[in-house]
Amino acid sequence: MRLQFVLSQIGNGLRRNMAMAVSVVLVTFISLTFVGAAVLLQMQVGNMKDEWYDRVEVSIYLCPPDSSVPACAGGEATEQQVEQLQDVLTSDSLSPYVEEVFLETKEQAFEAFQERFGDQDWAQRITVDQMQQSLRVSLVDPELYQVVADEVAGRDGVEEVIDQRSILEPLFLVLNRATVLAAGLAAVMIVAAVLLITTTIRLSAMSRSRETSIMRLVGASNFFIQLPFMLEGAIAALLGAVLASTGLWLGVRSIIENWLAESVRWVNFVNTGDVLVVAPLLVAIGIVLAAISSLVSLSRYTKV
Amino acid sequence: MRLQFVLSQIGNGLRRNMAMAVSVVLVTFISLTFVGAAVLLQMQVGNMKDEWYDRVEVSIYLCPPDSSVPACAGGEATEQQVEQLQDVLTSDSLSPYVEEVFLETKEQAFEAFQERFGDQDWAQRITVDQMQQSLRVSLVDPELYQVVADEVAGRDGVEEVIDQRSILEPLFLVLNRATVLAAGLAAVMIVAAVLLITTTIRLSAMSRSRETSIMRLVGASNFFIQLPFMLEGAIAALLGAVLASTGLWLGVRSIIENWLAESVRWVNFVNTGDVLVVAPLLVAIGIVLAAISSLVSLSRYTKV
Amino acid sequence: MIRFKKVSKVYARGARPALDQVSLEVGRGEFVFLVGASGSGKSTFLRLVLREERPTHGSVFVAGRDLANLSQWKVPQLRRQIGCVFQDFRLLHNKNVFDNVAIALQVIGKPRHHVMTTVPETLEMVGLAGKEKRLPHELSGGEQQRVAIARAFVNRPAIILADEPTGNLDPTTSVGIMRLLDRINRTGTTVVMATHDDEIVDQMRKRVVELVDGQMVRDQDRGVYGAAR
Amino acid sequence: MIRFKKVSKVYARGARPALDQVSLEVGRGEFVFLVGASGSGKSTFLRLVLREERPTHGSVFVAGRDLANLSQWKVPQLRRQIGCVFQDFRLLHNKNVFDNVAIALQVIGKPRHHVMTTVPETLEMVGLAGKEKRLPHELSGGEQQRVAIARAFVNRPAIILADEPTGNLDPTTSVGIMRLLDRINRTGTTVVMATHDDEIVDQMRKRVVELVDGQMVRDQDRGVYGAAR
Ligand SMILES: Nc1ncnc2c1ncn2[C@@H]1O[C@H](COP(=O)(O)OP(=O)(O)OP(=O)(O)O)[C@@H](O)[C@H]1O
Ligand SMILES: Nc1ncnc2c1ncn2[C@@H]1O[C@H](COP(=O)(O)OP(=O)(O)OP(=O)(O)O)[C@@H](O)[C@H]1O
Ligand SMILES: [Mg+2]
Ligand SMILES: [Mg+2]
Repeated sequence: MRLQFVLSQIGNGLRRNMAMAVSVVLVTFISLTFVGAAVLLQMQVGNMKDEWYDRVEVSIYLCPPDSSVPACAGGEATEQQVEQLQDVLTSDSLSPYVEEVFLETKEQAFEAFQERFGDQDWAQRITVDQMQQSLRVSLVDPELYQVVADEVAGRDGVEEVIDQRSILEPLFLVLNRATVLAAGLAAVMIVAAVLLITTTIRLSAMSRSRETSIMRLVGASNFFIQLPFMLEGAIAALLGAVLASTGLWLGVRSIIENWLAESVRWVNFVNTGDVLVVAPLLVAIGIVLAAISSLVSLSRYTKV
Repeated sequence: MRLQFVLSQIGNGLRRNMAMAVSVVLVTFISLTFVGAAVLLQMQVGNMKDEWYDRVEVSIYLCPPDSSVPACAGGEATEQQVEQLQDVLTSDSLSPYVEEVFLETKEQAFEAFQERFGDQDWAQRITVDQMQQSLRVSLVDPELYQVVADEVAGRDGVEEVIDQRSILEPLFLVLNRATVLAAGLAAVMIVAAVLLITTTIRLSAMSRSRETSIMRLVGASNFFIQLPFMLEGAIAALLGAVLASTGLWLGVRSIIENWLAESVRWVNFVNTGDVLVVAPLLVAIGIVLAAISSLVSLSRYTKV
Repeated sequence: MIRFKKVSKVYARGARPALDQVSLEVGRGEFVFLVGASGSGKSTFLRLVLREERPTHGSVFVAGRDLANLSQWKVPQLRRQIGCVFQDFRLLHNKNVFDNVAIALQVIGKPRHHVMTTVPETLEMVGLAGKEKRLPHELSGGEQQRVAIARAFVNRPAIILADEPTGNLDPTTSVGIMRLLDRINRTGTTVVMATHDDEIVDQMRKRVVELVDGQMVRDQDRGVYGAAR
Repeated sequence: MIRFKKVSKVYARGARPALDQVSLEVGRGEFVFLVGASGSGKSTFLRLVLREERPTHGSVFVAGRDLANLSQWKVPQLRRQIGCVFQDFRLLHNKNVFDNVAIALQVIGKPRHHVMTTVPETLEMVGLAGKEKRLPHELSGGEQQRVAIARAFVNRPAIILADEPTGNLDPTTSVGIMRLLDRINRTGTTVVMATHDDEIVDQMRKRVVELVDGQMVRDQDRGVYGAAR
């Protein structure tokens, strides 16, 4: 009898404030979509760091024959100089930092070059000799790049030391800015959502104030009076969260899986599986929002 | 007396439904921001088309000495072949389509190459001889590329005919997809905004139904009763539009003018001036939204 | 002033009519009691005069105008000629006495100086001089009803409709309100008052119209409440 | 059943008290009329019993419990022992007669079969058998008040509070309602009724408590309305 009564109350409330309930759903939907997008962007950043920071190396470019850099005044790096450098990198003082050292020959460099630019017309006229030898050093801790660079830079036969990480920084910068933007939009929308749920509950309470006052008069408990309002808010927020999860899933599927991941193969993109990880979080946030809003508005509008 | 009365009514209404008014402002803010972003993205696309479609040319690459393309089996394009091609392009049959023909020599190609890749290490070892001659044809109507291509392709000394526009297509694709995304979010948010303004007005009308019924009783005209509600909605929508314009202005300033435009110099980006053009549009949309919502809700909730 | 020609009003489909073929004429300056049991259609009668409802059959004329031909946007004009008083006073709780009365002039766009002179005059007349700054809950029920009457009368309407104006008041206070309405009636204003209060009706000896289940069963000059019982 | 010990109630700071040092005891099964002019504090008295308001001074005991010590979440329990009837009926417009009465049992979690037997029984008692499916607006005022009384009485409370229950009703209908309340009183239920209706008070000859400006000026067994005038 009681459950049925509460359910009919909720149905009444939602029907009576239809426009309001729909707008709560939509606003929760959008705000949680941004929350989800921010989380997915950070997952993407994490993915890429995991993958690339492990693979990225310090490249020690060795002097080519005709370099204009002063350190290479002595002409092309000799085999002896290369061996000396390898010794330094594997010496006791550096070996704790260095994981692996690997010499990229001109031929290997040419292959990598052709792989990247091979479809361009002019690349076909580049010769192996125009390429450059380099030592590729992978580090135990990529953050400690400077130790290795200080030790190696300026030695004979070294033209330039480059930390590949620095090439990736602008990309991470863009991704991080996008995260901030999404999080900012999410914050604004969440404020709007909380205000909205608060107002929905309040509106619902106002439009049913007669019922409520009569129920109070005949001795209904506070909890019993407030439950339908709270559930109304929670249902709307939940629907919003489900929509947001669906939206993100579809977005990731169409934009990333079916498009970006097809054309840009060298990045490990987030996928719909990650969305399924984020979805419960969104649902939880939605419910927490509804609960907070309920507490705020109900204590004010339906007191005994 | 009347104006003052209406103003005090509006003040009362906004104060009483503070949470609601704030959420209308926020939701209108976000929805109009997306509208603005969509418009700016399309302006950007327009900008780039205007600028680039005028400049882009059909490039007729002439055979280099060592080409693997069958059409170039005869070795490097001779001067005579080049002259013949120029004659074809300026002949009566093609001249209506062709605006200008210009021969890019190897030296000029090298210069352009160095300008683009000069800061890369390997580019310094590319020689002038590795570059390629080409005829650059600018068209009267860039859409009629095929006419020229059909006439020229396969002639002696022609290695390949390339329409530069096709290089830009992926970029426009990305921008257009971003526009669709922004417009989609804008649409959802506008629906939410309309529902919200409707409900705000309705809530306002409900919470003042005593006043309203008394005013009706003493003979206040419909317009006089409804005006404060309409103005409330309009003020909230207006504030949202102003916030959206400010947000876009700050966004364009910090993201585009201070960052993208600094690092990517070859694109003619939209700027804060364009935001000022979009702003009145946003304000107009906000006011139209409010007006529609008012009509819908007031006819239902404050009838005589 | 008010003329009903065979007026019927049915609210919901199938329900019995709230008013049934009522024909009645109230002249300028008359004082009419509308009596009858609960649900007999007294409030419906008054709502028809105010054009808050439209008759299902028949026609209603107020101040010479056929309300059936009155377009929606002219209804406010009609209401400015009619003052209303209710059992529950219908005052604005957050406005003081002066503002509660002044609102009737403000919403019809009267200039400030007109408001400033007319409102105190009317408050004086209903016996509330000096209480302009009080809020409604700082007044007794009788005083609140006087504010409501002042609001109804402040722009000198041709007609005053009162729906059980003494329903919430004790007998002593009720007599005071009736004296006030009588005094307003003597200024030439038509007064139609719906009431249950037999003592008052018997005491005033005005024209009495009795409704039973929506039908007019009695129209008696200088009548009493219970004559038809 | 109800005991007031020097109870005062001041609503707004500085205003005169709505109740002023009222001491009163109402025994089990008594019938008490609370009379007094508008604003004399009758409704305030009833609100204190219901604990809708708390006294500024003094203490209120209801059914043996000191309301000052009653924690907020036990208030519903208190209210289940008190039935309320008001001038404006306070029915739910969109629910039929049966549901309007049943709600009083549903919200306190009574099982379905209990509701199904008790509600018709009570409706029978108040004389509404056969009208279970009607909506409130399909009933006369007197019948609506009977529904309200049925709702107040359906879970057999120890006390019934009635705030001007006949204020909206014509004299004939009022008498019917008074008979019903008297019958309920005879089942052993304490009834406290605030009213202006002198005829009814004079006719019933029950205990009469009169308030003037919040002070109790009379407590008379088998009293009449106007004795103190
Ligand atoms: N808005 C409405 N919708 C449907 N029925 C209505 C409405 N208003 C009144 N009625 C019905 O019309 C009939 C007459 O109602 P009315 O309010 O005119 O009576 P009354 O004489 O004013 O009664 P009371 O003395 O209780 O005020 C009643 O049966 C009532 O139920
Ligand atoms: N919620 C409130 N806030 C402030 N003052 C109030 C409130 N309720 C009542 N009062 C004041 O308390 C006094 C007593 O009011 P109460 O409603 O108890 O009188 P009453 O005897 O029931 O009158 P009536 O016959 O008009 O119902 C009045 O002066 C009233 O203005
Ligand atoms: Mg009535
Ligand atoms: Mg009272």
